Formats: sequence, C-alpha cells, structure tokens
Amino acid sequence: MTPDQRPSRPGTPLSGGPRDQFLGLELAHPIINASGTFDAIAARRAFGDALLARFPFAAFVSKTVTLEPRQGNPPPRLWELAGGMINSIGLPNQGLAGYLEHDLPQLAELPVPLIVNVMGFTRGQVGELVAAFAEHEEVAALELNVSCPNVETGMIMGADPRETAALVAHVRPLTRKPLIVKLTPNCTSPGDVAAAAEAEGADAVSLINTLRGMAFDPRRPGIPWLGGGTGGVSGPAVRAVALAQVAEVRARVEVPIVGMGGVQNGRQARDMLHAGADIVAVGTESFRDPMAGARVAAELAESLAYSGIAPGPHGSRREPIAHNA
Amino acid sequence: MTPDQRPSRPGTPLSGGPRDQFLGLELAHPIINASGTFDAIAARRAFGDALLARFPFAAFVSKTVTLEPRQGNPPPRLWELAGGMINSIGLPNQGLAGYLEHDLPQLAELPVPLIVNVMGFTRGQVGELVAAFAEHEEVAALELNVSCPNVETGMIMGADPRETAALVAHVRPLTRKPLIVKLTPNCTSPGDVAAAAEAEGADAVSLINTLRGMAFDPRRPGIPWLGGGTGGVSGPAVRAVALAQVAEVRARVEVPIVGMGGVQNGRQARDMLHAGADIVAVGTESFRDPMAGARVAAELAESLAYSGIAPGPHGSRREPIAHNA
Amino acid sequence: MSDRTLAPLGRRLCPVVAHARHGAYDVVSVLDEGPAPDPGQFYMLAASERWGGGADERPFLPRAFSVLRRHEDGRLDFLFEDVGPGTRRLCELRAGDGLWLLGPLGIGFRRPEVGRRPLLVGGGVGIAPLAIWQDTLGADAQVLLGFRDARHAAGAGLLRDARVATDDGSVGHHGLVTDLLREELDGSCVVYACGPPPMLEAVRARCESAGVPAQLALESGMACGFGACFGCVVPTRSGYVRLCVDGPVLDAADLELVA
Amino acid sequence: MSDRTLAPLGRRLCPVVAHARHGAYDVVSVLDEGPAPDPGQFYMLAASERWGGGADERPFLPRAFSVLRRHEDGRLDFLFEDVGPGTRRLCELRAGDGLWLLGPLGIGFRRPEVGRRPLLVGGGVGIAPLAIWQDTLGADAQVLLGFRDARHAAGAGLLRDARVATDDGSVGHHGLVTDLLREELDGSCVVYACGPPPMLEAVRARCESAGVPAQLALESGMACGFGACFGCVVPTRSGYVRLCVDGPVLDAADLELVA
Ligand SMILES: Cc1cc2nc3c(=O)[nH]c(=O)nc-3n(C[C@H](O)[C@H](O)[C@H](O)COP(=O)(O)OP(=O)(O)OC[C@H]3O[C@@H](n4cnc5c(N)ncnc54)[C@H](O)[C@@H]3O)c2cc1C
Ligand SMILES: Cc1cc2nc3c(=O)[nH]c(=O)nc-3n(C[C@H](O)[C@H](O)[C@H](O)COP(=O)(O)OP(=O)(O)OC[C@H]3O[C@@H](n4cnc5c(N)ncnc54)[C@H](O)[C@@H]3O)c2cc1C
Ligand SMILES: Cc1cc2nc3c(=O)[nH]c(=O)nc-3n(C[C@H](O)[C@H](O)[C@H](O)COP(=O)(O)O)c2cc1C
Ligand SMILES: Cc1cc2nc3c(=O)[nH]c(=O)nc-3n(C[C@H](O)[C@H](O)[C@H](O)COP(=O)(O)O)c2cc1C
Ligand code: FES
Ligand code: FES
Repeated sequence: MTPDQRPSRPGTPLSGGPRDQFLGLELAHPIINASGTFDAIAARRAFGDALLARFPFAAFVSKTVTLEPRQGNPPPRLWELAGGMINSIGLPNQGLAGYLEHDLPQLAELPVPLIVNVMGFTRGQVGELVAAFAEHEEVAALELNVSCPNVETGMIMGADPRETAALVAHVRPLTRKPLIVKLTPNCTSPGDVAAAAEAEGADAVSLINTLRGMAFDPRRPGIPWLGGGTGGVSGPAVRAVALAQVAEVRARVEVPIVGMGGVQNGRQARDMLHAGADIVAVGTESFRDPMAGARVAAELAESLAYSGIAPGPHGSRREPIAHNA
Repeated sequence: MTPDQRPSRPGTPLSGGPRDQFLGLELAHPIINASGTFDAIAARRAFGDALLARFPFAAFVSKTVTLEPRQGNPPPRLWELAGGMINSIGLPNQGLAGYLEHDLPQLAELPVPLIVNVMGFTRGQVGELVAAFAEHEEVAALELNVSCPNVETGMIMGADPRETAALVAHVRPLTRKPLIVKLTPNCTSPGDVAAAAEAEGADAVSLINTLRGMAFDPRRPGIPWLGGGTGGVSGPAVRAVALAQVAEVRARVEVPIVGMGGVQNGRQARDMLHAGADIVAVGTESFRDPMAGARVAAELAESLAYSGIAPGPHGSRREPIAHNA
Repeated sequence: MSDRTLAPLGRRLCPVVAHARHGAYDVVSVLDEGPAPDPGQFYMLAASERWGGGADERPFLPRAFSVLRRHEDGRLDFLFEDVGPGTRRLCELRAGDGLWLLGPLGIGFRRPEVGRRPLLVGGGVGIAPLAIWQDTLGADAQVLLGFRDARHAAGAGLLRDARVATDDGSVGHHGLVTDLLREELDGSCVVYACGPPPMLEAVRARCESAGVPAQLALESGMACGFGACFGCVVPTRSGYVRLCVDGPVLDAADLELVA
Repeated sequence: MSDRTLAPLGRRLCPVVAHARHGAYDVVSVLDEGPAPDPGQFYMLAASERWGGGADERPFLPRAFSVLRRHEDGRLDFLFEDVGPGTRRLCELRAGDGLWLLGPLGIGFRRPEVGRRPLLVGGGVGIAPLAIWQDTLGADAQVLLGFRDARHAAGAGLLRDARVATDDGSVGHHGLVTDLLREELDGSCVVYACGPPPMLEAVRARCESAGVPAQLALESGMACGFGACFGCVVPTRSGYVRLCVDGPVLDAADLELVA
C-alpha cells in the first residue's frame, strides 16, 4: 500500500479551520522549529517585539538543555556543503539551573507552547532533567535528545532499541507531560528504536536529528575543519534520508511523529506529512530566513487546500512503503 | 591525535613514481570507479575504443552480479536533489551465467584489473558467486555488496557485525582472491562491522554505499516518486557522511580502505585519503563526465605533489578522530 | 562498424555563440568541434557556471537534449523549453557563456526503406530531432506538428513547410496532430515521431493499426546518457532497455505502449 | 531601549541598483526600505537567483557583510571581494538583479567618549564598516588603511583622506598599517579597527600597551546572523560569545587575543 492508498485521513482542513491538535496542544498550524536552530531570546534582541507579534512557529522547541552548563565546541563550528551544512556546536547551554533562572521566564512570554529539549549522559541525568521540568507549567512538553552516548553503557542512547527502552522506562514515571523522543538517524533501524520508545510510553517521536559528518580544512590538508572533529549534517542534503526514515518509523508506531530534515517550503512539508509525520519542524532553513517557518506554514496550508488533503487524527498506523532500493 | 599528527606515511610519491599498490594489484593511480556507476561495455558502445586507450580508472569494478538475472525496479529510477541524486535501480543484471558468458570476456579486454562485485540473499548464494569467480583469472578481486537483507535471518547482511562476520567466515575459504567488503552506511556502527569483516579475513573494506532515501512525486501529492519506493542517495550531498564513516572505520581496521561518496575532484579525493582511505572510488561524478575519474586522479597527483604528502604502506592503524558532534 | 556516431570520450566545454527566442522556446547555438551527429542523437548538457542553486537547489546532473540542427561550421543548435531548474538555466545562456557538452549519444533515426515516404510527426520540444531529420531527408519528408497554442506554435518556424495543429485552434488545425496524421497516413509511409507520451502513444497505435512502420524518439529521466547509471530504462517487449544507449529512437514495433 | 538598531523580522528582497569596480573590490548598491543601520552593523545577504551551483556546489547559506555606506535615499552600498563561491556570486550582481537582505544585525561601533580622538584603522574588506563610521564621525576621524598592493589600495578611495600603507610599497607607506598606527597613536585616541585577524591582533596589542581603548570589528563564519545557530562564536575573556548578536564589534579589552 502506498501512502495515497491509505484510508483517507478524515479531519479538519488546515487552512482557516479549527486549530491543529498535537499532544493535546492547540497549534495554529503544523510547523514548529527544530531544536537548536532558533533562539527566541537572541532573535528578540535582533528583531524586537515583532518576534512576539509574528512568531513564525506554532510551538517553540528550545535548544538542548543539560544538567551542567556547557561551553560547546571550539570554533570553527560550521561547514557549508551542497544544499546543507555541518554543525559542531557541541550543545552549549547554561545548564538546568541557568535555564530555569534566565531562559524559562523569557520563553514563557512567547505566544506559543514551549517544548523543552533535554539531554543527559546517564539515565539518571535525564531523569533529573525530566523531573525538574515536570513542575513547571510553562513547559508544555519535553523532547528527549538521545543522540549522545550513555557514559555508563558506552552506547548511544538512541541508537539501540534496548538502550532507548530503558531510558524511556526510567523517565516515564517522572512526569505527566508529553514526552517526545528525538531519534538519531545514525542507526541501523530508527523504526525499532521508535517502537521501543512507544512501548515504554513515549507520547511522540521526532526525527531526524543530524547525520554524522566531517570535513577537512581546504587550506591545511589533513586537518579536520570543525573544532569538534566531526559534526552533524542538516538541510536539504538530508531531506531524502529524513523522508525515508519518517516513512519507516510511521510503519512501526501509532504515536504522532514530528518530521524534520531539510524542509524548505510547503511542498516539502507536505511530503513530510505524506511520509507519515503529523507535524513538521523547520531547522536549517530558518538560518536563511528567520520567517521561514511562517512561510512554510502558509505554503503548506495553500498546498493542502489545493490538493484537497486534510490532515487527520494523529497516530493511525499505516503500512510501510516498500524499500527495495 | 588528528590526521596531520599521524606518523608521516613513508612511501612512494603518487605522481611520476612507481605504481600504486592495492591488494597486490598494480594501479596506475589511486582512483577506481564505484560499483554500478560505470558500465564499461555500454561506454565502449558510446565512445568506441577511445575508452580502452584512455580508460579513466586504475581498476574497473563491475556492477553487482547476483546468482539469478534481475530486471531491476520499475521506472522512474532517478531523483535529483541538492548536490546529489537518489537511485532505485534495483540491481538489474544478467545473473552469474549471463555475466560469465557475455560480460566477462568483454571486461577482460579492459587495460586495468577487474574487480567483480557480487551480492546474494543468503550466505550460500554469496558463497556460490565467490566460488564461481574464484576460478576466473581475469578477475583480480571480489567485492561483496552486503547492503541487502539475508532472507534467512531477516537482517541486512552488512548492518550487523555478527551477520557480516558469519558471511565473511563462510566465503573466505572459497577463494584466494582478495575479498573487499562493501559496507553499508545505514547502520549504527560501520566501524564494528568493518572490524568484524577484518577479523574473519576480509582483505579490504569499501565505503560508503548509498544512504537510504526517498522522494515524493511533485505533481501527485503522496505518491512516492521512485518505482522502488525508496532508493539510495549518492553524490556530494553524502560526502561529509562518507568522510566521517571512513575515519571511523580507519580507527578500527588495519586493512586497506576504498573510500567513496561524493568525490568530485582531487582535493576531495585527498580529503578521503586523509580520512583514512587508501584508494578512492568515484561514482556519481562520472555521470556528469565519463572522464571524471581521470581528472580526479590528475588533480589528486598534483595536490599530493604540491602538499608534499606521500601515501604510505596500506593498513597502518591510525588513531580515531574525536567525534563529539 | 558502429550503429551510431561515436561521442568523443569526456565532456567538452563549448562556447555559446547565439541565443534566440521562438515563442515559448529558446534556441541556443554552440560551437562544437565534435563529429556531426546522426539525426535523433542527443547530447548531455550543463551550463559551465551556476549549474545549481535553482528550484530545490538543483540542477546537479546534466540534462539530455536532442540536437535541433547542425550548421556547416560545426555550430549546433539546441531547443529549450523552461520546465524546471535545468532548462531554466539553459534558457538563460547567451553568447560568451560556456556549455558542457557530451555527445552525440544514443541511436538516431534509421533511413526510410527505399520507396517509403517519410512522415515526421511531432509536438512541443519533440520538434527538435525532426528539424535535423528534415534537413537530412530533404523535401521528401512531410512534417506534421502539434502545439498547445500560438506561443508554442512559433516553434514550427524552425522546420520547413510544416502542417500545424493547435489545441486551442489559434494556429492551423484546431485539434490534435494525430488528426492531421489520420489525413496523411497511407500504407507507403514510414512515420518518425517525437513528442509527449500521449501523442507518441496515439501515433504508435495508429501506425500499428495501419500496419505502417514507425520510429519513436522517446524521453526518460537520464543521469548519465552513456549507459552508466541504468536509470533511463523504458519497458519494451523484450524487457527494460536503457534509452540512452539503446534509444532514444525505438522501433514502435518493440513497444507495447508508450506511457 | 535597545543597544542596536533592530532588524525588520524576515529577510526582504531588494533590487540591485548599481555596481561598480574599485580595484580588487566590487561595490553593489541596493535599494532598501529598512531602518538606517548603525555603523558597524551588518546584513546577511544572498542573491535571489542562483545562490548555489558554484565551487563545491555552494553557496547555500547567506553571507555576512558590513554595510559600507548608506545614502539618503535608503540606498545601501556593500563591498565585496571574491574569495569563494558566495562572494563570487555577489560580485556578479548588476542593476536589476535581486538580493535577499536581513538586517541591520549585531552591535556596531560605540561613539568616542568626549575628548577622545577617533582613529580608524583597517585593511582589506575591513574598510567597509570604517567608511560608514567615517561618514558619521565626520572630519575628526583619522583613517589609516593597509592593503596588499595597488589593486587593493584602490579601495582607499571609498573613504576620505586615508593614509595608506601597502605590503609591496606600490601605494603610500611601504609596510604595515600598524607602522602608521605607531606614528599616529597617542593617549587621547580611541581606536576603531576592522581587518584581517593578524592586523586586528597587532592593533589590539599596541592599544593595550599604549593604554588606549579600542573597538574591533571581528569576522567569523556565520550561518544565520541572528543568534540562532551558535556557530559564530569567538573566545573572549568571559567565554565564547556569538559574534552576530554580541558583536561584531567587540571591546578590545574583552579579548585576550584575536586569532
Ligand atoms: C533524449 C532526450 C532528448 C530531449 N530533447 C529535448 C529537447 O530538445 N528540448 C527540450 O526542451 N527538452 C528535451 N528533453 C527533455 C529534457 O531533458 C527535460 O525537459 C529536462 O531534463 C528537464 O530538466 P529540468 O531541470 O528543466 O526539469 P525537472 O525539474 O528536472 O523536471 C522535468 C521532469 O522531471 C520530473 N522531476 C521533477 N523533479 C525532479 C527531481 N528532483 N528529480 C528527478 N525528476 C524530477 C518531473 O516529472 C518533471 O516534469 C529531452 C529528453 C531526452 C531524454
Ligand atoms: C560581520 C561580518 C562582516 C563582513 N563584512 C564583509 C565585507 O564588508 N566585505 C567582504 O567582502 N566580506 C565581509 N565579510 C566576510 C564575508 O562574510 C566572507 O568573505 C564570505 O562569507 C565568504 O563567503 P564565500 O562563499 O565567498 O567564501 P568561502 O568559500 O565560504 O570562504 C570563506 C572562508 O571560509 C572557509 N571555508 C571554505 N570552505 C568552507 C565551507 N565549505 N564551509 C565553511 N567555511 C569554509 C575558509 O576559511 C575560507 O577562507 C564579513 C564577515 C562578517 C562576519
Ligand atoms: C546548528 C544546529 C544546532 C542544532 N542543535 C540541536 C540541539 O541542540 N538539540 C537537538 O535535539 N537537535 C539539534 N539540531 C538538530 C535539528 O534540531 C534538526 O534535527 C536537524 O537540523 C534536521 O533538520 P533541518 O535539516 O531542518 O535543520 C541542531 C541542528 C543545527 C543545524
Ligand atoms: C546509479 C547507481 C547505481 C549503483 N549501483 C551499485 C551496485 O550495483 N552495487 C554497489 O555495490 N553499489 C552501487 N552503487 C553505489 C556506489 O557504488 C557508491 O557506493 C555510492 O554511489 C557512493 O559514491 P558516489 O557518491 O561517488 O556515487 C550505485 C550508485 C548509484 C548512484
Ligand atoms: S541515462 Fe544513465 S544509463 Fe541511461
Ligand atoms: S551566525 Fe548563527 S548564532 Fe551567530
């Protein structure tokens, strides 16, 4: 069964109709930002309160927060490639305490729901973060960034279904807020990992995070360009991979999917929905235009109205698309 | 330790010096073709015997051969993306018997060593193919394409270290020809898989094969574009991923590495060598110019002469490059 | 002896020497030192600068184009219609720009058997290979062309004495080129056709029922143009064939259907 | 009150109205309806067509540029030197082309304290923010510029009454701009500098030892220009700061070293 043959998804048309539902949140449209690709606080310094008046996303996902403050990687942190980039930012952030003190009050002023993205290097750390945010009603949902090693097992938390299951099982009881597990694309089977997360109570999954990549200094042969050695590839260059992984995960889980990876316009957002996503996140494209999210949302609404397709109730399991590449 | 700090690799300069050694083959330069991206027989129909006089590659790798003939996937088989493409060719070939009868005699006329790429859906099938080619002295080496499921175990042969180890252990005794294991990038740890292949007697590894990807028909919303549903991404869009995976594998094995993925020019080939490859394969770039391989070889020779770096004995284990993306 | 004019090995950089607009089409002329192509052969083309950065960050691969006409001095004319990022970029080329060119590629039209009257049927950008074929066949060859509207029908001026049909009736016959074919076709003909798939299928079916041989110049998405990628296959009665090395001109008899 | 002129939210498409060459540099003028920038602020720029398809299939991201000058009618001038695929494309822009523009961004130069004599020191493309700063400060400001050779020194004509040094001695002083700085610097100065890192570091070190305040306009690779990517950090005495939102002009006192 190909996506068009799926039982048509009854529901409310996006444009002009009632607001979109995602994890019980009321979203004005199905476009949110990808974690780490929009800093609403810095953007407000650059653009002023116009940012609040015309906020480009239907929800705001903050950059990954860790328990302790992190400086991030030494520069250079960016490399441009064909239709994309590599970043080796290294998750700089003020740590939980700094976030709660400085960022949370400012982010609470945003006109959209706030989703906090967290990461820990042990299950215990992730649990501490989840528990800490569980108490804050400004926080609408939590996203778990599992693209990092568990220092206790040596495994990437999100690359192995058992590792992911154990993590979700550990943190699930710590909050009633919706938990979104952000999958890593650098693994054999994102579908298996997503199914494991769902089985342990994840409310949604999001994908893809960046693909591991590397570049060399063009002027100093043999020297890696990025301060961090390697980094993560994002942008249009990864869109085809993202669509394939979203389709693979859709075939395995019922929970809603936040699809992302290289989305630049409404047609591509529509493709992401057809692959199986319920809402779409825009990342790298925001670097080219801070209002990209709003433009994608407008183009998507037009494209869906035009094609007569309406997004439906989230989480209907669909058949896999053949992959006999 | 970063690559430039590696003990300098003593050896013969590429340009003008003695011929390059790879698995005991004498190569005129370190650039070969990637399997499935150059059909020397068809190219001879298009370009005539000029192809033999100025063959662009130092060795020729043939397209994947299976035991039985395959038609390949229904069209469309191609999708273009930012700096790359997706193919869903589906491994059309005449099967072992057809290859031995029609292709092998013609490929034996090429002025360079012949490497035959084979794939099976069970270990037994791969073994049959390996054994069949073991007898043909026109064949200089074999490349095992392990980016397909083992129908007996349901696992992708090259995505799991144990699966790969079992395969290599099965076929190793069947030939004395060099065996190159072509790794899949769609897995959690290409380094683990490479180490498993090496432990069971693989003489070299090659990477990367294509990244799994997907695209939708721009005019028929929701319909996958490719006849095969999904396909494989190649070209400059995957180069950063290829460099990172080659570096990861280099840190784990001593055997020579054939590095490939998006190489378009000599500088990029040099980067691939610095990442840890011993020779470099050019794939998608040949579609833009059938002589791309020769151009890359010439540019690489110039670039190496210029930077004073000489390639060294193959297989020296080097330190991993930090990956704290 | 080869069944085709061989291409020089490797792409070559050719200077663009002229550009002209013909209604909806752009004709770009380049100076080439390669061999004269067989009518119906094609070239893989890419602008030497800024091939990329268009819609969806494309083009990346070269694009296939029939040669429209070859001049005595080695000048090659190509006909482009802007349908996407690749053709858009090619339509922008002006004298002094550079074009990467690989070819001539593929198998072109085969000459009519003695006594057969050539009928050339085409539409849209499919007129390109018919123009060079008409140049070769001379006055014997009758030409029937179909277009959407007057803007496109301006392309008919690139051939001599063509009968024209338009979908909107703005030029020539109001209807399909196959209406004209019905009028002109008889058992002594051989048909050479190039155009959109529905037109080719109509031509194929009509020739089949009339028992008339036909050669169809097909299109398919191509990455390489020289048999390397196996991407350009079309189904024939004997399975998939690579259009770039076994076509682009195929015998209608080998095809079940053009889709 | 904000510490900067705010940028309109979202990139805007501006028409290119003029292009001129000044030796090694291209100056491109666009018509913008946004607010007047503070001297030292920058914009993220991308050509509206064919942003991509250059070397290594780039550019893809927009590029950061100081504004060189703002005219009364809202015209903004930018100065480009072709050093890669992005600047190459921008150098090609001609009247009638379109430019995507986001800005003004970042924090610009801060006015001299009363009694301090402004000394503007720059080199290469670093002259751009000094030109608009000189326009604002007026005749008080003395300008010292360093260039590689005469071709680059042509850029000095974009400012008024600049003393020039060239590496090859072809124009002005044969040597470094810091030689001129040594001559002109006294304790009553405030230095504003923009140029290649080694020049900035020499300026910083000299001002430090002379006990003179300095503001340095730095560069770093940027993806977004508005604090979104955390890619543009430079090390300061208080850790990494994002140059796009906390700079590009930094107090020399905050820097240990410019590298
Ligand atoms: C032998 C031959 C001869 C030809 N001769 C001529 C000629 O003389 N004149 C002429 O104008 N044209 C000719 N063509 C057609 C021409 O090659 C195509 O129009 C051209 O390749 C389109 O490229 P584009 O980038 O402009 O459009 P694209 O955007 O590539 O669109 C072309 C078609 O490809 C599909 N498509 C859309 N997006 C993608 C994608 N990302 N990847 C893959 N496919 C996609 C769609 O079906 C679309 O209609 C010929 C084709 C062949 C095979
Ligand atoms: C605030 C600010 C103001 C500026 N003002 C001006 C100005 O007024 N005029 C002006 O001409 N310039 C100015 N610049 C510099 C300008 O932004 C750069 O020259 C430009 O971004 C280079 O882009 P490019 O594509 O031409 O070159 P690139 O090829 O991107 O090369 C630029 C440098 O980036 C590195 N590099 C090479 N390849 C890559 C890659 N793939 N990914 C990442 N980095 C790579 C190399 O170090 C190279 O030297 C300014 C920069 C900043 C931050
Ligand atoms: C500069 C940059 C920083 C990022 N930081 C984070 C992060 O802090 N946490 C996270 O979960 N993902 C992070 N990501 C990944 C994105 O959220 C997203 O998964 C990825 O970029 C793919 O989407 P895109 O192609 O639209 O950018 C980052 C991506 C980029 C480009
Ligand atoms: C059209 C196409 C067909 C391919 N066919 C095969 C194949 O038959 N066997 C194989 O092992 N790899 C095949 N590959 C993968 C290439 O050998 C190579 O691993 C990959 O394309 C990355 O290199 P590149 O980016 O230089 O193309 C194919 C790739 C392409 C683009
Ligand atoms: S276009 Fe590549 S095989 Fe025909
Ligand atoms: S350029 Fe993106 S944070 Fe400064």
